[in-house]
Amino acid sequence: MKVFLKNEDLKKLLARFVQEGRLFAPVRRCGYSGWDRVSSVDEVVLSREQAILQGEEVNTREPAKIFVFPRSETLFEFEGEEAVETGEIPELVVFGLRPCDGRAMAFLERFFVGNGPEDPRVRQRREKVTLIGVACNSPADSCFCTAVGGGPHENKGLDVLLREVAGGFLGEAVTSKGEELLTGFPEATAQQDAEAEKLKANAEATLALKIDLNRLKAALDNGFASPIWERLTLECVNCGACTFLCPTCHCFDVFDETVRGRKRRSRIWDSCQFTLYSQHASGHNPRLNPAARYRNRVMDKFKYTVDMLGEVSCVGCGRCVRVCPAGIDIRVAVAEILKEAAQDGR
Amino acid sequence: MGGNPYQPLPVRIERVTVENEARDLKSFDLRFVNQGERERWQFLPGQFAFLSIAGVGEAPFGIASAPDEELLKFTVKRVGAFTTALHEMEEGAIIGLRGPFGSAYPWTLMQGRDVLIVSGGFSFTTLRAVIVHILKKENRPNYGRLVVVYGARTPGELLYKEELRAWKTNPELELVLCADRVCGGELFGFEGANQGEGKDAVQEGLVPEILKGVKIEADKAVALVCGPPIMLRFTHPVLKEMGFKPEQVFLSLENRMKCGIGKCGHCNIGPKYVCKDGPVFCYEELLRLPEDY
Amino acid sequence: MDKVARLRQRAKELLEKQEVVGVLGYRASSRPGISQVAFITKTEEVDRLIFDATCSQNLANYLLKVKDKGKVAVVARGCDSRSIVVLLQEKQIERGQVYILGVGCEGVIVQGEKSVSCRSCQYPNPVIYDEMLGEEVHFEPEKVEDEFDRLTPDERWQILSAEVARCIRCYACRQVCPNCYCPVCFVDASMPALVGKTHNVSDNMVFHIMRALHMAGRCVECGACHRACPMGIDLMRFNRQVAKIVRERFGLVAGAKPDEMPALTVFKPEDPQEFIR
Amino acid sequence: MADSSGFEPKIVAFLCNWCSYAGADLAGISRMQYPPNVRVLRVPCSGRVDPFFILQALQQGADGVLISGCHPGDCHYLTGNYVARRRFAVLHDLLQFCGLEPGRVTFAWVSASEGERFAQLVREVTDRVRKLGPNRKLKKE
Repeated sequence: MKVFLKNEDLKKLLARFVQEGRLFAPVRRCGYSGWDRVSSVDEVVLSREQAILQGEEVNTREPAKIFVFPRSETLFEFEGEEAVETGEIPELVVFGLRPCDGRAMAFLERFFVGNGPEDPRVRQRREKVTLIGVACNSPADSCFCTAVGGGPHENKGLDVLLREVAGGFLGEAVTSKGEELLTGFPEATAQQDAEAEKLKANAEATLALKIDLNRLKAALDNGFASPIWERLTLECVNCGACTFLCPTCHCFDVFDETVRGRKRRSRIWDSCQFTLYSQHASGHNPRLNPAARYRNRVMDKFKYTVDMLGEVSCVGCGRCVRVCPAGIDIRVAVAEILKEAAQDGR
Repeated sequence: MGGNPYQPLPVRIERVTVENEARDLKSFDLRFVNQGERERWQFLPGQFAFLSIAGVGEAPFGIASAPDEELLKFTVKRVGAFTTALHEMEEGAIIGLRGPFGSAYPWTLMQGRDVLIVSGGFSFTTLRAVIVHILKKENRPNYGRLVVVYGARTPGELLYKEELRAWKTNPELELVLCADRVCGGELFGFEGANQGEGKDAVQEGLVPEILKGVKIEADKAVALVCGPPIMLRFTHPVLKEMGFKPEQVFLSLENRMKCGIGKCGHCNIGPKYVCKDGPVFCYEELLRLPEDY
Repeated sequence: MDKVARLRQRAKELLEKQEVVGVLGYRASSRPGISQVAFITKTEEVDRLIFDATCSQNLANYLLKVKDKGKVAVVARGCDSRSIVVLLQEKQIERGQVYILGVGCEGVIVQGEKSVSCRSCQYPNPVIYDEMLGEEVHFEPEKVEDEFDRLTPDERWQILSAEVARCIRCYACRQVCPNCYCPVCFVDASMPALVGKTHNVSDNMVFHIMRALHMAGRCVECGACHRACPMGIDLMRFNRQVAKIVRERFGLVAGAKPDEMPALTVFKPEDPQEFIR
Repeated sequence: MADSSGFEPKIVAFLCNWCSYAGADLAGISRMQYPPNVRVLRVPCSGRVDPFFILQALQQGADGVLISGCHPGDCHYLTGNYVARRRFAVLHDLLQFCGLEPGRVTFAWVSASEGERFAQLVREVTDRVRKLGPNRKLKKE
């Protein structure tokens, strides 16, 4: 089902959600864009391509995962010893996330809900959010979604994918929720469809990096004890920026606190880069050495989730490359791992 | 265990017993506040659960009681913020419990075989559950010899001393106790403690050393091992000498855990989560995992 | 011979004569306008060393990571050298462990803009060094007058709360700071848990105020934390204010003079106390 | 003399054991009247007061904080209050810069013999905080 929405049609559609106070979209804030509740539809930047020309980053700094796995959420408030679930999960509409974030949402849903015991909060949040993605026509130099099996116009994990063409957007419904949203709009013409395909081809052309994921998995399978990790991680300061802003990082800590007599248990983001992340109660810490922690992150993205779920959990959004204070680029790390594995004949 | 896996159920502390001389190990016997919860809460020895106190914290502990004992027993060492708060709790207090989580010891594989238990320090909790479960009248015939080698730093640090004394005179199992230092200290009723002759003695020596003195046919046996990393490192070669192949040795691992259902990521060893794929691992499987624990 | 060539040549000589086990400096990264820290131990790699306006990390922070490998050479600008002085004063490193290659600095440029601390920098040249690469740099520091101070208390609190509300507690600001070398930070302490770790404006504000207080008399205003923050929070507003307070009240500047100990570790009987009843 | 809204501020006071706590004790023994809004915490020395205690008090619901120690020169530990004075100076100026109302956090030197002065100090601090109204700025939700 492919439809065409003129800019005003899209604006009217979004305005309906704004009235209901349900729309979240990228809003420009001090040098980058972040997610925020939209109070008036004029705040929404419809044409991201124009914004990018004016120096806006291709993607929001904070990933769209915050809508299914927020930075921190209260799990329970305690009345006496009774743990009461709190926080009514609102119905939200998210406009403007990119295909890489869409693919990450699919991964998170599969990890939290479709893999062993189910996490009820993530399931509810995903059910109650409608994801309207916008395809990338001009990816950034730090993006590499095609290298890890994604693409600038991919619609996996989204409810609706919009592809910016002349005068409006080509709308593609992915789920039933998406179809509901796009009913009543005119069918897209073959000419508009061709234009979108051309834009997609151009975008893919700029994403030149190729990663042989199978060879990388093989290299990592027996690259655990390789000296490369020490060399790769001298610059790493073990902060949590790359993991917190990674759309597929799912680690969390459970934190109990008493605030003026009110007891609550919350879930907050945690990072395998922090020292205390794997510290046992006995004081033993298997990953005290910073290189072991960076190894754990690269292994998790390109090996452990392949062993667990059969798919790489890096979507190539490039955020970790853009935000690393030490300038570490995971693509360079991957290339060196492959090169070293080739030399050792592994 | 349906509903919200993070939701703790209220349990009441029926009995608190101080287990060691240093008084930093206490056992808590818990009863469900709500009727019918105990019946729904089925588990096997080797599994663990999360104890929690509202507004203070939550932590995972091995279940020390056998599946059909009325009260759930947990032995807790006072180490951090949560365990200190728990140690200050009196009998009658209400805390939170959620679980059971993780895999149990390989009960099917153990059918009809001799069971060798090797334990050091306060990790004896889930192995106590195993012993009590095997010693039950209906279960005992399903297993061959039950040989237990259990050691601690001093006799005062041994857990469940009354039960140990009872087991010393119980013909159904062979209990070998040891301590790094025995002479000169309080013997806690294990009188006969001379240099290892008396059956009720506490021999002086480290667990791996004492284990060498045990005679057992490895190919008919299964070994359950649980203790601090240093003890494990010296126990594996001894087991190998005794003829145990890695597939016959099972370990219960300790890791930092926050969820218990394989989501929060803290307890990973390579691609495996200790809380979901463990905590009991076959040694052969551990050898295939990265040395990351 | 310009600075970079001199740096590479001296690095080669130091390594060849085994005076140092490695040279801590900067190298280009995989992306334009961004530099990475380099620890060069082989003479054939010295040509990767660079020095320009993209070098944004404070190398004193990395000294703590490599100091036990033996004597180390380190490239030091004004602020880096002052951080090294603070680390020396706080006994984190010994003077003999470090061979300081001093270099004058015209300021760090990030996305085409020189950060505020560099524009008003009073110490572009290193305060201590074993050797100076190229001549000293002299420029008139900008008088950065900021209308923030003239706002009302409520407005200031509003602005700072909005900034700090964006903090995702990734602790990049702490991890890139040479002064933050505590094994367990007060934020991670659990006995008792001092600061809440949830997304709470009050907790975030307490974290940033406390971190700024721990910087009193120690922060050299290098701006590394400001540049490291992925959420673009204006951290220098806290640190510059604390440095200003220490300057005005006690006449001390962090790491400016090796023999002047950090402000809060010393006192004078006649310290100002007009604010005390 | 509560104001119209009947708001009674909660004030946390960190009193050094050797001087200010003794001064407060003297005020009590001498039956001096002063508002009951103050919750006193005894600390070994004003130097023991970590800025964190003050912030956490405000977070957990205090409307005002009073920190009082020995006069410079009288410190039982000789330099406790000197070191504290510099720390308090930086904290006081930084909180004011951040926008906390002046008068929320009060520093004082009260010796063991100044019972009357302590009572007067508490009266002033209570009035001032009452006029400022409930603390919203650092209060943790």
